[in-house]
Amino acid sequence: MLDESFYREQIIDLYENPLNHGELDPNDFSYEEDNPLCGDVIRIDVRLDDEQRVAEVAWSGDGCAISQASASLLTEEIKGMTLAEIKAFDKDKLLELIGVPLSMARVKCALLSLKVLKSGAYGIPDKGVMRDEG
Amino acid sequence: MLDESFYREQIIDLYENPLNHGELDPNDFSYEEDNPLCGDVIRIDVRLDDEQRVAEVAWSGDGCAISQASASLLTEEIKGMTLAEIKAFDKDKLLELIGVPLSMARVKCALLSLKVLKSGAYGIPDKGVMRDEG
Amino acid sequence: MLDTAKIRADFPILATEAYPGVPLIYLDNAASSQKPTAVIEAMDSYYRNHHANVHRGIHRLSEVATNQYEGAREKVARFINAPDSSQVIWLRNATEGFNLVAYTWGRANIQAGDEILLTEMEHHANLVPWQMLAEEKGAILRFIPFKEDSTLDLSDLPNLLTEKTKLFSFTAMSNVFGTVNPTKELVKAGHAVGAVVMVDAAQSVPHMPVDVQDLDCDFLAFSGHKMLGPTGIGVLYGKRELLESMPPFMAGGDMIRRVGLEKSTWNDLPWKFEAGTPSIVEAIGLGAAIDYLTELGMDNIHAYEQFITNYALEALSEVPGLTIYGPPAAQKGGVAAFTIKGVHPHDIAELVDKDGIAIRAGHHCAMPLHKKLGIAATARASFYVHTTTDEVDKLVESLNRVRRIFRL
Amino acid sequence: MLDTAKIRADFPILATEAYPGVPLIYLDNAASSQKPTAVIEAMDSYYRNHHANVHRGIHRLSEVATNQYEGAREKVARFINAPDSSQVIWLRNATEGFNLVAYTWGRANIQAGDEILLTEMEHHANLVPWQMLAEEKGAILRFIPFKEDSTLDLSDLPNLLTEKTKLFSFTAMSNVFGTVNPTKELVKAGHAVGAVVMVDAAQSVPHMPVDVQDLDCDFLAFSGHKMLGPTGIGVLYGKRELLESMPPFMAGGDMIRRVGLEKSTWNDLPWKFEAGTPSIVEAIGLGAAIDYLTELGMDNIHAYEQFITNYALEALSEVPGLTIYGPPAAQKGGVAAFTIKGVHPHDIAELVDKDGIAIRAGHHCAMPLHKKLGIAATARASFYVHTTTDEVDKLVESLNRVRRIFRL
Ligand SMILES: Cc1ncc(COP(=O)(O)O)c(C=O)c1O
Ligand SMILES: Cc1ncc(COP(=O)(O)O)c(C=O)c1O
Repeated sequence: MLDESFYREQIIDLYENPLNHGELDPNDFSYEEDNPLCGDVIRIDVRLDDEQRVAEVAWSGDGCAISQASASLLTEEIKGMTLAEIKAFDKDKLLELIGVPLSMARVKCALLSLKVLKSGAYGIPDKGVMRDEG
Repeated sequence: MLDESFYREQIIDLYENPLNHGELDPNDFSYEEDNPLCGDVIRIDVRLDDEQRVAEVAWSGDGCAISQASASLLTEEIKGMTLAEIKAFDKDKLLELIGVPLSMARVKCALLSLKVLKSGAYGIPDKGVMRDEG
Repeated sequence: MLDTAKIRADFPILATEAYPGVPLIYLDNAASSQKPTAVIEAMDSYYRNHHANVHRGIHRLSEVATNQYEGAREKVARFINAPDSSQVIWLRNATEGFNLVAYTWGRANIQAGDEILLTEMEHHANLVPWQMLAEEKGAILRFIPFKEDSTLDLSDLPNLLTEKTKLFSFTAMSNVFGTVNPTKELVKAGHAVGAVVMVDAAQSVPHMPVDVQDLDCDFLAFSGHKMLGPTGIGVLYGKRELLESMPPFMAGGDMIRRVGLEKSTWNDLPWKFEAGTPSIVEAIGLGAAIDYLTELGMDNIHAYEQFITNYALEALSEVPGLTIYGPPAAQKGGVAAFTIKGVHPHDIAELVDKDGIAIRAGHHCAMPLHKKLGIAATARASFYVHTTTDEVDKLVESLNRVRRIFRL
Repeated sequence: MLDTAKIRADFPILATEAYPGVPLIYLDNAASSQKPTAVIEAMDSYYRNHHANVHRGIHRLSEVATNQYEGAREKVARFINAPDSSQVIWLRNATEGFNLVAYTWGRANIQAGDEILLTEMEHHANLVPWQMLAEEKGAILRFIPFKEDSTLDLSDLPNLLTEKTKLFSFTAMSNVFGTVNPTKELVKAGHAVGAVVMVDAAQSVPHMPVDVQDLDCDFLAFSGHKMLGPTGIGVLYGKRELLESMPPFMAGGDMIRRVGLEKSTWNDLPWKFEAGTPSIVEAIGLGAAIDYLTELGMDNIHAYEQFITNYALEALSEVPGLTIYGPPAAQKGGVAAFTIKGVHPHDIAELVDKDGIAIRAGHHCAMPLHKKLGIAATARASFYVHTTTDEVDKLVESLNRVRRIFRL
């Protein structure tokens, strides 16, 4: 009774061929976090343009198909967004993009990339200071 | 359905008119202990004769009818006994003297006097030393 | 008013006999309460249909178990009006709550010469952990005395509760006197001198509405087994900033974020304080108990217990030689501690037990209170939602027989 | 050999469906085991007929409850061959055992520069409490590494285990590899240098005969919920002289002898370490689980698990791209941790769950072990007395479908 359509083709496609995969150095902010449940790790690097909109974004890390597909979909979606828009990014929007029903434990996988992104976005001042010093 | 014969007349008699009640000072050994379950306290003081047999014994303390009756019955029983006999005194013997069926919690009450007596008997050297010093 | 006949039908044990032909009359609720069918069945059904370890599992059973378990935490949070369920830490029992705070907040914050203020009517659970902490740190314990009428003597409070007081911990309701302390005012007084204030709610949460935000207490602890829930579960509520600032208590699975061989980092609240496989079914059982209590209504429960306590105090006062300890019913929860001149409390408890009546005798884990009263023990009848006036009458009748046996 | 058909009928949950039309196949026993009817009913019946608080009561219910509760302690003592039931301390779970020893024996005996020896395959429960202790005291943690074949590398033991080693704590069986360590020899080696030796028996006591006197270990801890018993209960065994010399852990009711306002004295073993109302029904449930296990026979259980593990290792090895972690079946308990190239363990667990199969994916509370393997997670199937070859076949079938979904 395995529902083979459960992992929509898209998830597997993105797992095989992720979007925006890699690292950006230098960047305007970068953040990494893991899901302690399973050890999945996502890092997201962002470069902003003069208007403080996302110009370039890349993600890297290890994880399950859901967290990886989520990172691809999220990073694709936020291109051109302002920091304010990122901070307001709704988690339901991301779950909708993923489009498959998820159990509670997997919702955490799915939202890891968004958590990382927002932490990075809120962390900009600190990061900025640190880069200035270094 | 209160079994009024439960507390045999003897128990109540001894509660009203305890045997060997009091304190002996000086004594050859004295020991006091409580039952932390309920705060019952028994102290037993013993004087030995030249053959190291119980010449005089007295008990004091606070407690329930069972622990008090037990102290009366025990102190009555050990008169003339040697230390070795006291150390070997069987708890079933005391329960038999008490003669009423006891629940587990009450067995502790019933045996408190015996525990105190034996602790005193085993403790003689220490006590002796302390008396010598003081 | 509560429909006790209906309520009694919910408690299987109340239909049992203490001895053949002698129905059980359970008046030992302050020590531990009985469980309604709804609580027993919630746990039974969990084991039969849903058990798995929580949090770490992806499979459906683990998900269901986690949902039920975390759902119970949310029920607790709503029940005591905690701002957030992450401020509800599962314990084994109320006792663990005082120890947790002593080991974590206490060891990090209490220094030599600091004062910890308690009262003379505390249960050992809210006394001995602070003695151990005070001994380790060289801190000083102080005590609010109680008066002749069994209420706290607050006349000297300004001298007892001062800027030296780093922690003030007291019971919302005495398990011996039944005294309901002015919790909210005492919390306020503690905060006025900058103390952290902890409330022992082991006897209040089961019997009356408790709102931690209204009380404004910093910590509050209680047990599941005294409020129709299972053994093996208790609750510590804490203010978020405090809980976040505290080091963890026990370490192991679930309370960590990352573990290296040499160093680890901690998980978020509440899990930071919950190491290893928790009391899963017990949390679920407590959730069911809270549903049951909520259905009855904590206000109704409190009102009913006022009624039955009042009734009991009057009935007991007719027994010759009987002394009741505690304030009048209006300031008192549903416990009646007493002595009878000429009969030791142990003998009282044993003899009324032969009539099927379960009451407790001893120091009720409040030795210092009894010491101050100059007695080693009291007998204690304690009531709950299923206690009837008929049961109280039977107790009085039995006590009169006890007196006769003792030739009084 | 065990009669699995008969045994399966004893576990209500094994007759349930994970999803409509999809029977449950429970292969997550190492995380937490299911409960036979006898255990569920023992607890149910206790609540319906016998509940009361223990120890402090004179009335009949309290006496019955105390007898059942202390009787369960005696069952545990016999089960692990402890010299005396007073050496059996009730805990919430195995995790609490390591914390108890770290807080009491550890804080009293470990000093700056002392060494604590562990292994690289420890569960966080037997790692993080020692990290906290080491940090507090300035002690040093050392680790016995594991080899390619997932067994301990003892070649360097004389350098790791020395007179500096004050405590040596290790698992009798790894919950990831399944490696059964040479416990008795390791205890001996520890004692040879004067170390106190603690054994993590969370995975051994449920699955094989364990005799603490034969092992000669100083401390040993395990959990009830992994051995067909309820959640909320665990056991610490300790040698008498050690337990007696240790300060108490938590303080409160029942663990005291006398309490004054300023100072208290401690109760005898085992109660010195058991503060507050204990997990009464949970102890009774664990007693019933021990009866059940004893009836099957621990030797039979171990033999059957050897058989089913062997079968599973062979069947799994046929899945292309699948790697099993751990030693061969002869040195291994009933767990099979694995990865499949190209599929994250999370995805494996989620997809086999759709076939009704409960396995676990993650670090299984052994992050350092996984880190050394260079992986974040494994999938893990774990077996017990009710696991059948048919269930293993279904797992293999399901894993092959997972591969197809991932286009492998
Ligand atoms: C080897 C080992 N040690 C300790 C534990 C901790 O057990 P618990 O979570 O029941 O405290 C476990 C189980 O998770 C384990 O497998
Ligand atoms: C006022 C009070 N505080 C604390 C406790 C301790 O509760 P527990 O034994 O469930 O930890 C009790 C109950 O015995 C109590 O009545």
